[in-house]
Amino acid sequence: MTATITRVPVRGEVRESLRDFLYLESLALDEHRFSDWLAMFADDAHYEIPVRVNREKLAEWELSPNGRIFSDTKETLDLRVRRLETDFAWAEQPPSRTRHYVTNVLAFETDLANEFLVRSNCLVYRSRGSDAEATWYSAQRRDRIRRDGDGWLFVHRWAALDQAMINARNMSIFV
Amino acid sequence: MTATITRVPVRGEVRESLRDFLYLESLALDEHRFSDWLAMFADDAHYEIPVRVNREKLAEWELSPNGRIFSDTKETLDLRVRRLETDFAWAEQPPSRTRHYVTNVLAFETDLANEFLVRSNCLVYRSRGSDAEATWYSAQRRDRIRRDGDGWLFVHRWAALDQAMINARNMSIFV
Amino acid sequence: MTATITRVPVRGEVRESLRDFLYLESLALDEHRFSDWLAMFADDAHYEIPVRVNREKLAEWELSPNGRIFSDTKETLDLRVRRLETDFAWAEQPPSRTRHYVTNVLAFETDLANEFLVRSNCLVYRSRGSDAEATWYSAQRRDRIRRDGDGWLFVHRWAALDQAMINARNMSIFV
Amino acid sequence: MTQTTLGVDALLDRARTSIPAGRVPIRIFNDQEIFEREQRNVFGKAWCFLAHTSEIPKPGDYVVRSIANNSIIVARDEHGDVRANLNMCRHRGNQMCKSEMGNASHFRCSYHGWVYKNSGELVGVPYFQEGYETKLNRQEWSLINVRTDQYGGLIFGTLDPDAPSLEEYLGGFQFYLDMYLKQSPGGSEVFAPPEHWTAKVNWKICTENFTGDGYHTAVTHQFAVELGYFPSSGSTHYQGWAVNIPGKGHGIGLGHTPGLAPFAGFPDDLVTTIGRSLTPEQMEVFSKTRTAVGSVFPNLSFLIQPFSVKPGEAGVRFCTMRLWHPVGPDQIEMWSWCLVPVDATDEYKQAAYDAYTLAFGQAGTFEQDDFENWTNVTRQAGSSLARDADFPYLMGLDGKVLDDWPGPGEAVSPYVTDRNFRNQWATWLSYMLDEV
Amino acid sequence: MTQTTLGVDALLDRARTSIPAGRVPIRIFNDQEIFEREQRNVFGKAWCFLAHTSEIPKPGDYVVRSIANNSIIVARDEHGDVRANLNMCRHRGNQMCKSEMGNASHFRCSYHGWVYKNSGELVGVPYFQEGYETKLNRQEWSLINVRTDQYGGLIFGTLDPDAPSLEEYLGGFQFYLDMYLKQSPGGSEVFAPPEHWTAKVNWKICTENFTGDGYHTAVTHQFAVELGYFPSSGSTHYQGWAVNIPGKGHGIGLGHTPGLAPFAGFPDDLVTTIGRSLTPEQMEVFSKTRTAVGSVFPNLSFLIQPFSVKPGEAGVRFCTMRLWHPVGPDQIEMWSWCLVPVDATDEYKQAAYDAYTLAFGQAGTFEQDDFENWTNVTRQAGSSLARDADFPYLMGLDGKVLDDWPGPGEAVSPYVTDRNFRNQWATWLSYMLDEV
Amino acid sequence: MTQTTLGVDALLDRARTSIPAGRVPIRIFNDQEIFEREQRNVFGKAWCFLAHTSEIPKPGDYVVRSIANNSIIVARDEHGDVRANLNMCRHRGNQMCKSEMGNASHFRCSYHGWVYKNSGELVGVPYFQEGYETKLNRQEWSLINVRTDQYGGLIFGTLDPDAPSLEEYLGGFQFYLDMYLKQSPGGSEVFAPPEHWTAKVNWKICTENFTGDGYHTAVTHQFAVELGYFPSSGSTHYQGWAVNIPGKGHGIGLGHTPGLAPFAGFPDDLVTTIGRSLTPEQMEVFSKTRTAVGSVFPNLSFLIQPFSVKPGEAGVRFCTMRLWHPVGPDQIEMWSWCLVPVDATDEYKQAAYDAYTLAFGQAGTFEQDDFENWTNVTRQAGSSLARDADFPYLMGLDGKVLDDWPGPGEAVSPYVTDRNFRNQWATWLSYMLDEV
Ligand code: FES
Ligand code: FES
Ligand code: FES
Ligand SMILES: [Fe+3]
Ligand SMILES: [Fe+3]
Ligand SMILES: [Fe+3]
Repeated sequence: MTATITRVPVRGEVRESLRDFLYLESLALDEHRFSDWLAMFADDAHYEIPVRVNREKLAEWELSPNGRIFSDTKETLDLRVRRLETDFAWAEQPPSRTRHYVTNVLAFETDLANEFLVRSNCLVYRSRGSDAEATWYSAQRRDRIRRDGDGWLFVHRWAALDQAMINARNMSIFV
Repeated sequence: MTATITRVPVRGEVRESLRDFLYLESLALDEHRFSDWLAMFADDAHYEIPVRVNREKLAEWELSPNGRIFSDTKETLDLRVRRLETDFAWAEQPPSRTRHYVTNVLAFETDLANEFLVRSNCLVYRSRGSDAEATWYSAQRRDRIRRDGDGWLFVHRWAALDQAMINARNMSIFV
Repeated sequence: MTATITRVPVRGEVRESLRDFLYLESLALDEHRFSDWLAMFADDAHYEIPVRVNREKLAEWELSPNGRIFSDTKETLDLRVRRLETDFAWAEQPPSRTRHYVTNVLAFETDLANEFLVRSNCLVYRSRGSDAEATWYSAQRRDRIRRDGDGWLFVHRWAALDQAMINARNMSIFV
Repeated sequence: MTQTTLGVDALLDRARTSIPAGRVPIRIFNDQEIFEREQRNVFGKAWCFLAHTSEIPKPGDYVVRSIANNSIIVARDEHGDVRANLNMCRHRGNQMCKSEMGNASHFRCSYHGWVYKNSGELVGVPYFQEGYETKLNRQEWSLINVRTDQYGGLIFGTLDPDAPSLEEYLGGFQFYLDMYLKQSPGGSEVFAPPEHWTAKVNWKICTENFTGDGYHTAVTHQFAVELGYFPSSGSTHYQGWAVNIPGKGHGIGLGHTPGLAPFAGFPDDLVTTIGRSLTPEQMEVFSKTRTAVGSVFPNLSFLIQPFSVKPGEAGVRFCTMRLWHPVGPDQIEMWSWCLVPVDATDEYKQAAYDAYTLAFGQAGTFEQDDFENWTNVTRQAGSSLARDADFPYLMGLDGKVLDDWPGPGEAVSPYVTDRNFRNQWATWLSYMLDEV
Repeated sequence: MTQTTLGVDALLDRARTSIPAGRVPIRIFNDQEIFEREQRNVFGKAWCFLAHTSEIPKPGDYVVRSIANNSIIVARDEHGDVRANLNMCRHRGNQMCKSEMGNASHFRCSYHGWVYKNSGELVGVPYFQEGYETKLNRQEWSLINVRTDQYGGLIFGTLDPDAPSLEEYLGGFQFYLDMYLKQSPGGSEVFAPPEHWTAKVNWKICTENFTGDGYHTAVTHQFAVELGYFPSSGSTHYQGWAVNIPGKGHGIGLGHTPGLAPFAGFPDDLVTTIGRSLTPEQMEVFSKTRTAVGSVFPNLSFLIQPFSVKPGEAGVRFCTMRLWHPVGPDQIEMWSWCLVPVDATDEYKQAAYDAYTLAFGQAGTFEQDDFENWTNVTRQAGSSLARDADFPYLMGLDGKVLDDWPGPGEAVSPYVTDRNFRNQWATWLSYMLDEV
Repeated sequence: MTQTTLGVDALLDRARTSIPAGRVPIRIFNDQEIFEREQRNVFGKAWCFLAHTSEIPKPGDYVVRSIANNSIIVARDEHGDVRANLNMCRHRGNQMCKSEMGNASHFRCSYHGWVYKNSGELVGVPYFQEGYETKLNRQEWSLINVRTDQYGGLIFGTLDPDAPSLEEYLGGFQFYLDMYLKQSPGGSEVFAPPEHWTAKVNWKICTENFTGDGYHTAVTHQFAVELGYFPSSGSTHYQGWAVNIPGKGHGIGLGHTPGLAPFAGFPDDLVTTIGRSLTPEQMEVFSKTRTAVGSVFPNLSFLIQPFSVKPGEAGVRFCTMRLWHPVGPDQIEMWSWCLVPVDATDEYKQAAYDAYTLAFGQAGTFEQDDFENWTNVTRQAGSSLARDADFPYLMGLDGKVLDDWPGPGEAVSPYVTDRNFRNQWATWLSYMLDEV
């Protein structure tokens, strides 16, 4: 990871288009258009959020090598989306009001000409029901995004939450 | 609204200029230059924030069709700005320290060649006096922005707050 | 400061490159690569955060003319970085998980052809240990950035926190 | 000033004599013990506002409201009757309604699936045979009912089954409520769903202010004086009447501007027809009232007044209804509605609502300053140095009740007086001391 | 419903008779006083779960866990023994370990530099000569020790030095725990570090649910019924057994699906070898169990069941262990582990973990709905209108204990019953009344 | 360790004998009841720091500060006198000053417009005629006054009208305070407005640390040892003196580095003139002091010491003054000032301030680590397992008071000792027991 600072980010049109892809993804999520969102993933896509463990500075890892909050294929993402589309996904009744604040978007070339590594920060605001207090998720994301005709597809969404103790009753939303 | 994902966002110079217009607007607000801010609105502009009601998933609406927190014309915005410029706008004494974090800016063409629909997420941080706790407003915005010579003017600012129970003693600031 | 609104921001490639410089800076900080971060500062650089005092609307100043939370030269920044690299910087043991959300980046020309004034909003999310509650720092930044070959160097980082009563046990991180 | 602090009992006991003498303990405006006793003694016994009938016009319509810390479903059942029930499943306590409003004939619990009619009756229990061997007495496990009653479209509830009737409780204040509730022969209606927000404010400060605090207007809302948005001036502003219902706590301030047209701000057709549903005595009082700002004890308030964006013009007459719902000694959830005349045109209703949002409502230019002051009052009232001290409620201590006042209750003039508040806090005290 | 509210003592006293009769006070699920007494009487005396031995396999390994509001270092010392100590420096109280896990032979305090062995012994004091004139008795100032004991890889601790042995405490529930702890002849192990998160939930609601609440499954997790992800249907779902250890509070629900293969979801080689470390009686019970959901009093729970992403397929058998750690009357810190069979292939372990994350864990599709309901239950249980009322625990009140049940404790059929819960809250009550 | 916990009274009673014997109850460092009693008994009676005179040099200048939970306006009135008043309008409790500092001859309330002089006197009441019929006794309703006194530029206030004089209260500690307050013949002054921030820390931990905790320096600030920023080494660091005023709670640690130049870090002209305003006894003590870290009971602390960015160089001598203002059992609002010699050059003052910000202040490299430890201490001190246990304050228990010490109070050597702290907590105890 530490190599990225020496790599020159991709700029211009490609980056703008990749960034818009992230913005359009956020819109789909924040407008609860989960099927539209799912369609932005390649069939071989992987969606993962590692478990974070509170470790001291020199520990080998803080993001668990094998622990996952999410470890989804397109098949299991599809299960989640179909679940949300039933009338019985109580965790989202009433639906969360989410807002994905996507910033610091940097794109890098990869070893594949048609795939880019896109890094971003994503702050999610989530409000439920009549609660006066909102829930926040702060995450760094490293996505692998593949060119698909005029558009793009997620091949890999990797997001790491910035907390070891997640301050939310559940993760019924997507980061 | 759900149609927007299939529409191709406006890119390049026009979008960059529109985004800067939003950034300069934020600067005016955060620096308490309310007259400068007002000058960014067209004479026929409308500024509105609907009332949000906590509803279940399949409800017809969650943003009230007729309830409004703000429903301002340029005339009433002018009243608000003149009020803030008196020495008696106690709600802003001492003035709020606001910071508008504007992200996810997407521009779309409209039926008018010189007007664009600009969508953005806006997270407002607000600190008052010596309070250790800040107030947050999370909002989605859909603005209609009109070309005006080299610059731009707001024709319509539409912002929806992401809470049904607003966690703030008042709305003496602008989103 | 109030003059900036009438100045036309720098756009296109230069601004994109300046913005990426800020993003790469954030990455260095959030990945705890403090030496990399230090290398982004010119030898004559100054890093400062003024003390904010809760004042009424018409007060001459709210940011103290002489009070500083940080007032660092490259030499003292270097001391801070070397400190963080010891095993005894308890304030960062375990290390803060920071995320710098950089938005509203506007660049302006200065009287020097190779230096730009770059304004940005920076929201810092900071999570420690197993705390369920995160700490937030909201700041406006006005940086002076100098061209350095293909890259850039900070000549002046000026950041003002938006609180008079800082809600955090310490400032062992950088904004 | 010593640091020994009176216990709550002693403090309240001292207040028996001090309140009528014009001294109210500062501490009651921000104190945890006071809050807890209020929740039990005041909000556990008084008639508390729940909803306006125009919010649930059709069978199945419901809204979810609160009394004390109880979430309450207020529904119109299949017979058209209004029913109020605790929003808690009797089986294991799940929340039944998760939204603020909707329409449903039945509520089904998302935990184990018990089903209730919107009237609260338990009608469906899964595995009634296999699990309960049909032995559960379903009648016994209906939703916990809350007693309700109505006046003029206002639905009130009380947690006290032994409370006196709403009519007795209002004790004549209905006369004045009609100013808000009968804005047209067809009555008044809610224009839009209420806004709500939280504020670090003690509810009593708000209620008091809306029980006729004409004293604050020209200072708190000085911007409006400055910019010319007031239909009264500093020199006439204190004019008018303050009326309260002794022993009941309700009170109203009636601001009067000499020379202002009756019902200024209402459209002509309303002005000519409004009397149809009012008594001559009401007409006499209402027609000389510019601003009417009053409260039903404990925490429901109203304001009606003309407002114009163009200084000097009559503008429109808008009306707000608000509930200062306490959730802590220094915190409320604020509910704010706009009431409009049923018989007015859509354009007029919209104009009245627009005036309301500009002046009151969370972004209202008047509301903002009130909440700023109240937040500050609440914080300071918790000061340990002020815990044994009083605020002066001395205005109008020797004021004479008007003999010839056409309405119920006791009226005095001028409008600017502490009289309504002394009655309000004396009433509050009788609740706190369990002497109602 | 009057507003007089029972004191906690009276409430608990009333519960002595009401709980066995099937009525549990609502208030115990959200009340500050109840919480405080629980912290002292329940969590100060019971055996509380700390860690699984597979989390600290090597000397020096440690994890940091909690009992009540105490942070506790659970370490494997240089002799390979497990030691638990309060994570507080004895000198001025600094936190010793600042991470959740690691490996260290010694802990050095970052305030004044005292050094302890990982077993808790104080071995280093700066300026021992210059400051203490060598007079400090180092033995006296070791870390505060916490008594531990183990069963089947589970490390428990108790704050009560006089507590009965863990074996007596479990009282036969070991028989059922083996379903989770002996998933293979080599036992079970933790697959990855636990997730943890906070939720506004009362811990008792969670424990109860995981002590065999088969009643909620088809409703709370109705999405799975809808999408075909359940290996049982509504019509068979109540089938199975509920078993508890009287007077100990432990209980388990054993869901049974007629015709389902024994140990469905386990790979064939596990199914053929699993009996090696189990008794014939265990095999009899385990082989007919589809789902086993049980709890060790007070707050450790387990679930094992088959799950497949493809409706109709056998899928994998996953197992979760969870700790509902109370931090307030309406708040827990949730810890969730996945236990896998030691002897299974890496592929199988990964598949079991993936099924776990999809179903349970913070983003689990089942977990999500449980926590939503529990959050809502907790909030509503605090309603003042419900403070003197009870929830019905009437299911299976006349149920007959099975004579021929091969395991310890009392077993009834069907699975859907309140019997386990009545035992659970009666046990809880005996702790609260200091009568254990 | 049983779970029975001593009541606060019993705990404090036990401490009468345990504190002098070197054992301080852990629980006093994080306990709600202790906090509440402190607010009343300690902060309600002691002399508490408000401001430095150089912060309000001109008539009309004011700052807003706190004692306990009272916001206090400290103003210089038109006669040049310092006046302190509760920042609460006497009419309905609004906050008068909404900023931390400013200049005003009068304060006007934003609620109903009452006007006070900056000395607190009520001078303007709207509608005095129309509303109050001129009957309000304005003298009676001035702002609530707070008694103040000064020493060396420090303005203190007390909420207790019967408190002894400040001179008696300080009891000789003035001798040592001069090290901070008389950095030049013209005295010392505040360089810039104070930083303030909140931290989850118990105030007593901070005060104790700044009453001469030389024991922590080389460990907590080990980075500085590592990087060479210390003008002392581990082997000499314990050298120096600890002095306290028995029964008053004030104490100071004087670190001594053999061979270091007197007043190292001060510019030469200051070193040569500083004696002019000091006594020979003070010169004797001050000139051999490298670091002086001391506290005025209860919560005002100071530190002066040389610091250089370049290891080995003398650098500058900077001085910080700090107030650990408690707002909860585990929370403070921190105020931190930098004091500089009035007679120094602007360059020197700036250099001293820069050293201060680099070392102390919220981003200070030393400050950071202190607060980290203190936050952790505070959290752990709330552990239920530690509630009946003590911390050892055994260092220097048999230490002999120096006969030939030139200053007031009792002095011992070495610097590293718990003696100052035992006196501090014994004094605290006498306040808590109302025996001052
Ligand atoms: S909680 Fe409603 S059915 Fe069980
Ligand atoms: S607190 Fe641990 S050594 Fe002092
Ligand atoms: S509160 Fe200050 S004048 Fe009324
Ligand atoms: Fe007002
Ligand atoms: Fe479940
Ligand atoms: Fe220190």
